[in-house]
Amino acid sequence: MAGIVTWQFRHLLAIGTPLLILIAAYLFYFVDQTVATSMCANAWFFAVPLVLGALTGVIGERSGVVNIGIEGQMLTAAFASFFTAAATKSLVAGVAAGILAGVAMGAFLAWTTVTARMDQIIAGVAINIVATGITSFFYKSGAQLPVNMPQWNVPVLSKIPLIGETFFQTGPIALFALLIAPVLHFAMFRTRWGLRTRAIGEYPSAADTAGINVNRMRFVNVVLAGILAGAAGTYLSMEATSSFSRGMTAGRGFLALAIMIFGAWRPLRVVAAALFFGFANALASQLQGVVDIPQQFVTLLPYVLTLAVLAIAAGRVRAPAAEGVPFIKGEGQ
Amino acid sequence: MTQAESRPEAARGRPPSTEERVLELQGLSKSYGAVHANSDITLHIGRGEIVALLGENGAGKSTLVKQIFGLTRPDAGRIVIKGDSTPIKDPKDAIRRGIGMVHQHFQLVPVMTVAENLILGHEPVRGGIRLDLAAARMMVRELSEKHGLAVDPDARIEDLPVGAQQRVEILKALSHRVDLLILDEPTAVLTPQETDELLGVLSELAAAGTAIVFITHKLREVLAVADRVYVLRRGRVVGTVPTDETDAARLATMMVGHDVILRVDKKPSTPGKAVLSVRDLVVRDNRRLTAVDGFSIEVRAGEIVGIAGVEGNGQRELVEAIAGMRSPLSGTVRLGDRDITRFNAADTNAAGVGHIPEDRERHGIVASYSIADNLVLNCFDSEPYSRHWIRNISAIREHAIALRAEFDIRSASIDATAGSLSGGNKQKVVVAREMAARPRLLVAAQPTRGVDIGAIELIHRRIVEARDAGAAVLLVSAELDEVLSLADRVAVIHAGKVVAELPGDLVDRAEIGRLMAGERPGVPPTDHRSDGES
Amino acid sequence: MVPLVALAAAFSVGALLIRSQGVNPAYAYESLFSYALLDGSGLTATLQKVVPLVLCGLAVAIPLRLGLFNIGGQGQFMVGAIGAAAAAYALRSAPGIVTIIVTMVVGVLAGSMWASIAGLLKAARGVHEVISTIMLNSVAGGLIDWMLNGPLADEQVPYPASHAVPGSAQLPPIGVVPIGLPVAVTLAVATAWLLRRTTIGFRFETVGRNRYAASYAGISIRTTTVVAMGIAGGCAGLSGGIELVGVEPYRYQDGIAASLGFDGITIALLARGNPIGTIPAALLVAAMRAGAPHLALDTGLRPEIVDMVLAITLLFVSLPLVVKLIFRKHAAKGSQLASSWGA
Amino acid sequence: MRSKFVLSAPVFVLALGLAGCGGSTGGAGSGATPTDCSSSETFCVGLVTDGSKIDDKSFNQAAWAGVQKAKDSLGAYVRYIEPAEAKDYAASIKQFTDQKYDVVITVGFLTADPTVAAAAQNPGTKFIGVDQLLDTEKVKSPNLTGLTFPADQAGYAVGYLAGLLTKTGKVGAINGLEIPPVQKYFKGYEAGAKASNPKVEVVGVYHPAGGQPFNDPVWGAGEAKKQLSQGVDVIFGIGSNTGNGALNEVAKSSGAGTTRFCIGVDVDQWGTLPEARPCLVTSAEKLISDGVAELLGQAGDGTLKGGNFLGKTGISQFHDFDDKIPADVKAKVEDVVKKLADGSLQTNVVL
Repeated sequence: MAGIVTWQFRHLLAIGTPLLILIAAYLFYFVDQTVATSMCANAWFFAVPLVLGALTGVIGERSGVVNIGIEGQMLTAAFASFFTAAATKSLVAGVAAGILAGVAMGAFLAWTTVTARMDQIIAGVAINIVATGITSFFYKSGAQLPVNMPQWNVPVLSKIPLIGETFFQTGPIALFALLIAPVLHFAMFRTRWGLRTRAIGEYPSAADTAGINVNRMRFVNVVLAGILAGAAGTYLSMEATSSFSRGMTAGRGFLALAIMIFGAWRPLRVVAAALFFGFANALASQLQGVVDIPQQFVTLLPYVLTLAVLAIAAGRVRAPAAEGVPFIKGEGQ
Repeated sequence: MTQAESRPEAARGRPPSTEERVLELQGLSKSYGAVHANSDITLHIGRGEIVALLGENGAGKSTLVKQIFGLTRPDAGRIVIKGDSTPIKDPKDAIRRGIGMVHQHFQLVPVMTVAENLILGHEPVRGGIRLDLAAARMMVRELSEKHGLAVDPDARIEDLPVGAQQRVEILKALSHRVDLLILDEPTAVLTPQETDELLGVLSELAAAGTAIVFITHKLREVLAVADRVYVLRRGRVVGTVPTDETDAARLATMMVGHDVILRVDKKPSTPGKAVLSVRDLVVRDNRRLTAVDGFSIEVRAGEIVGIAGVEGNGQRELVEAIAGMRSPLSGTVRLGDRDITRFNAADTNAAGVGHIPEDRERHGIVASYSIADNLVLNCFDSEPYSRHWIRNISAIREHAIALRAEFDIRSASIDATAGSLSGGNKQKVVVAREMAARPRLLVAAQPTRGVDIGAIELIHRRIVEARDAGAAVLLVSAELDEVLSLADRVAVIHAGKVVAELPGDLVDRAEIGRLMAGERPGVPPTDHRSDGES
Repeated sequence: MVPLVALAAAFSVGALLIRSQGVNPAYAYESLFSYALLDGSGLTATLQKVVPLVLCGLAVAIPLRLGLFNIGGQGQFMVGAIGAAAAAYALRSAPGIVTIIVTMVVGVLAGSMWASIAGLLKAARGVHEVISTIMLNSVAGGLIDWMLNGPLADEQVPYPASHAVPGSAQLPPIGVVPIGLPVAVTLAVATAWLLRRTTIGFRFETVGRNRYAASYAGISIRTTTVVAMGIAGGCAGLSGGIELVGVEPYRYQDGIAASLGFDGITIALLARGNPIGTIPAALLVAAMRAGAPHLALDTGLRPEIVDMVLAITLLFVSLPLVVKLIFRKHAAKGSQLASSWGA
Repeated sequence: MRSKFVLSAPVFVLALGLAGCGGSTGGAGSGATPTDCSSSETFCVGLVTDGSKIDDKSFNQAAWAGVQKAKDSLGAYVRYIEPAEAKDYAASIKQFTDQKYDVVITVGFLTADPTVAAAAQNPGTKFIGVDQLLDTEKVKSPNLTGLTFPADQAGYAVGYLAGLLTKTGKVGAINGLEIPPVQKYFKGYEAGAKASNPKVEVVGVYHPAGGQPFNDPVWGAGEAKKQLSQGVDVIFGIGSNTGNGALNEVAKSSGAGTTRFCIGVDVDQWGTLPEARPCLVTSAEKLISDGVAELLGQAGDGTLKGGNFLGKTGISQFHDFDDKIPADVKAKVEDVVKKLADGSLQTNVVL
């Protein structure tokens, strides 16, 4: 009985919360069309790299590998994509290079933590430091994208008031982020890959006894997650702006970590969390000079809320149980 | 399902069809470092046969079945499955070849549902992508009906009671075609009713032709369901016997062994006042089941009281409760006039209790510490080993030098790490530390497990000396010989209770065997183990 | 030995990079270190950097003994420095010596408190210290930013900064030796002593090496966790306080913490978690950072070459496999420096 | 121990080998053998950046350009240092003074205090502090010149242009940190826009800090996007990379250069930020390179005086927009610039 009640309640929440938010957004829209639209668009613009970064973390942690090197992965990708595009005069080559850079950093993390069983935290720290070093050492000013990334208006959908402009009048990477989140959510909870991924992150020896190659799967997942971090970095230097500057990730990789936790390691909730913080940011700049709240409080909101979530809801919101622990065959239980 | 259908007796007397060997082990050996977990093990099992592997903890049972399931590789020897001696690569290979395993530590993902756990590794999909959970649920229901093991396919594992988790674990093993089912201590966590249910299922499976390897140290279960028993001690098969030709007492004796009878020279004891008084102690184990159930005992100064019993009858929890490492549910523990029931480990020690822990590697020593530091682990915070938070290195060293000589700890120096020592010398370090402060009460749990003869003699001698010096000693050991040769008084524990107290020198081994098996004169064998909640 | 091999390897890779820029590596390294260690002002700059690096290295090394990974040195340093700035401003008319003492104490307490939050969250709620310290770093950044624009702002300065420490409480270097150097060195030695010779250190070590044996020995893992984080934060906080009274511009302003948090990790790992080892490790990092601008001036190399070499050093020092290739025997020891995440 | 040492020896050899196999010269456009600046024949100029890099497309780059401009006419030997953190400023300055450089230029208000201190200690060296307003009551070193710019005037001029260009009646600005140098530009901009178009609405937003207020182009772009969709059609990006992000966003938007315009800051961003060209009508310039070059020229012929020196500001060329901007607009703006320069027009900006 209790199970049924919980089930219904959970589904009510899952459907009801976005619905309420949507209603609120449209109420706002009818009050002030331009401000509502621009703020929502701004929120999503801000949220895209966070979604991609946080999803990188989700895949890694769901598989049992902690990734605190997302910041470095993004930075390297931003660097590689921008300068490749500038050098080859090809956007496609740039995007490919950015994604490849993310994947390469992912492969590095996978190799050090899964294969070499190095401490995952140290590996992440190393990635961040190396990324800062490489990108500033090889940085040369004066490079320029051949053309800007295209803005796509998705047919039909982009005509929807509010939502259309927010989500469907964007560049390819933002659209990719919009698309990949539900796809990943589905994959994580409704496919063979997802079931196995969750199993190796929660209880690797159970997966091992069921005949799943835990370490190979972790390796592949961390490498694949690099695609998302790569896309996030590429978004920063090629889509959100058309330039690279040193340290331009500006802590977004760490913010992504917070969002991953706040989103309870679930892709769709990650999107919601990223949008929430994006909207808080948009609201803060919109209210600048109108209401006198210190801007800084808005910036540190995600971190404080994440700490609060961890402290208060420690029992309910929890990380995959086996994350951070290398899997050694035959020692598991 | 009703109890009547699953009476273990119903299964007895099946003709074992041993002509077709499902599994054969030939000279299997496996070592971890210097420890020989399995030495030259040879055994076989036929279609429809239930074979029990009986042995104390650490006898090598789990290591053995891990090799059969492909979780580790043997160092030497062959595993032949249905005539095929190709080495087993990994669990996947084992599953493919018709082996199913129910693990001692459930191999279930706690946050996933029953159905999800059951399909892990061989998931049904629809349209090539989407997990077919409906099919999975169906499969669970079918399996569950077929084997009479009721589970809800949509329940999350972590929400289920242990018994239900066990059912899932069994169903998981049976979700493939299984010719050989291995169960590693499946009943350790079950209530008597659940145990009976399980034994019934096993009998039915065997009747349908499945070969079953069943690991346990509970004699009743062996007798109830198995056709044959292999008894393991210290990594070796010490005997195999059809269950028809044996009884609980004989099995108990085989298990605890009679290879070396160590004579300990000791004078008759002259007990003084009571030092330890345990009254109606109730302690739960890690799974929140009642392990110690109304235990009472008194140990007087100058006397060794031995606790004899088959492992898993509450000994560990009893010791931990007395030593302050586990909080009892009810009852009292008094040391002389002081109530130490709620003391933590440090306070208990300070009150004058020495504790030789059962798990030496885990609790007893810090492997990377020097011998000297290990020797003050229980008293580093008190004078003369420290003063005002500053450690007195010279006092610590003097202490170590003295104890090293006194307990004959064989090492290069007192600065050698404890991890570099042999098992016997490690144990000497632990014993030396716990006895150094001349405790009023010494609680010794398995004080000579995995230790060479020389060390055993020394440790026994020291324990007797401590007694003669007026200490009260509570000795818990799985080695019956150890208990019999050391104890002035023997208390037999079964299902968390004292079932009998006997004077140490007037013990008939067969009698003790029966008591350990849960029998009482005139009382038919029943399992009194209660589970507190059910 | 492993750190030395790692260093040699990192410097070799650095040499390749330098060559690729058309500069003679030997000349470049000579230029870097001769300025940082032999030139008067270079040496002062180096030694000034050594102080916070040693202390932030300790802030990582101490919890590492328990298997805790403190990557919050940055935030703890910042909180210590801002606390010191607030104290110095509050005591601006008090005698210099009083200001100095109170400032240091406040710095220590502030840093300690900030780290203890992570310690408490870990002990009481099982929140992993890596996550909580990352979050706390960002929270500290935001709060301080607000203070520098609000309650603690010096309106005379055209950028966000606290009031400068009153002149009587400023402690400029004596000769080439910054005032914090003896403090940092003493503290490193004291920490080594604390770990080796006191019961507190013994508790830390025991928890770190075998937590089961620790609880068997009656050591409270929770208390030990909070205490260790508190001490670590105190070190970082103290270094914030020293920075404020001992280093120009004697005030809190943006970028005062630079990359100290991460450098502290590099140093702790380079020192193999040994407190005394943080001194040479910090000296190396400090010399490279202090020498970088000179290197750039002298050779036209980008100063970021130094970050590259340090990053590679960290990588090599923490990568057992790479070390294994060189040194087969020793690999096993290197891999167990920090405990894993879950337990 | 011995075996370990032996094993590691090859690594050291490798390191030394790599180090040694290079040529003997320093290489890459750098005199590894330092010129002797103590001799009177060589005129040495050193520049210390403010923690940003020499290629920051802004202040430091412009100051360095000024040095380069003066280099040939003076026959000077010029070098720069990029200190990584605030506590390195003094040591960096000292490197130049130790080598007896004739002129040391420090860039940015962050380096003001160490410059004042160094000037007092090295009376024989000339110091030029770019963007450093000296408190002449306290600072009396005759060898220190503070070069500042009336940023409010430049802001006013571009604001005036913006007010004339806007069709929607809304102009915006994306600002870095809320500090006086930025505020001056913005308030000037506001005043200028109101002066040319009293009905105009001016919106501006400051970076909420938290790390890198001047190096967050993504934030700048996002805010620009928001302002554009709220009807703003001219955006002034004030604040280094953050502002650049905003200009970039305008340049990418539809209508860039026809209905939407952007305005650069500090230097002529037509050159430093080519990606903004589609919308970049002009830049509010602090004529930093001119100022630096002028002061260096004075230093070269020994006429450089201590104290504050007010440089010039202005608006950059219109480049490709020269023919797109109506002649009357250009005329009005030129007039305003002229009046600001001769002091007949006040911006009335107070912070």
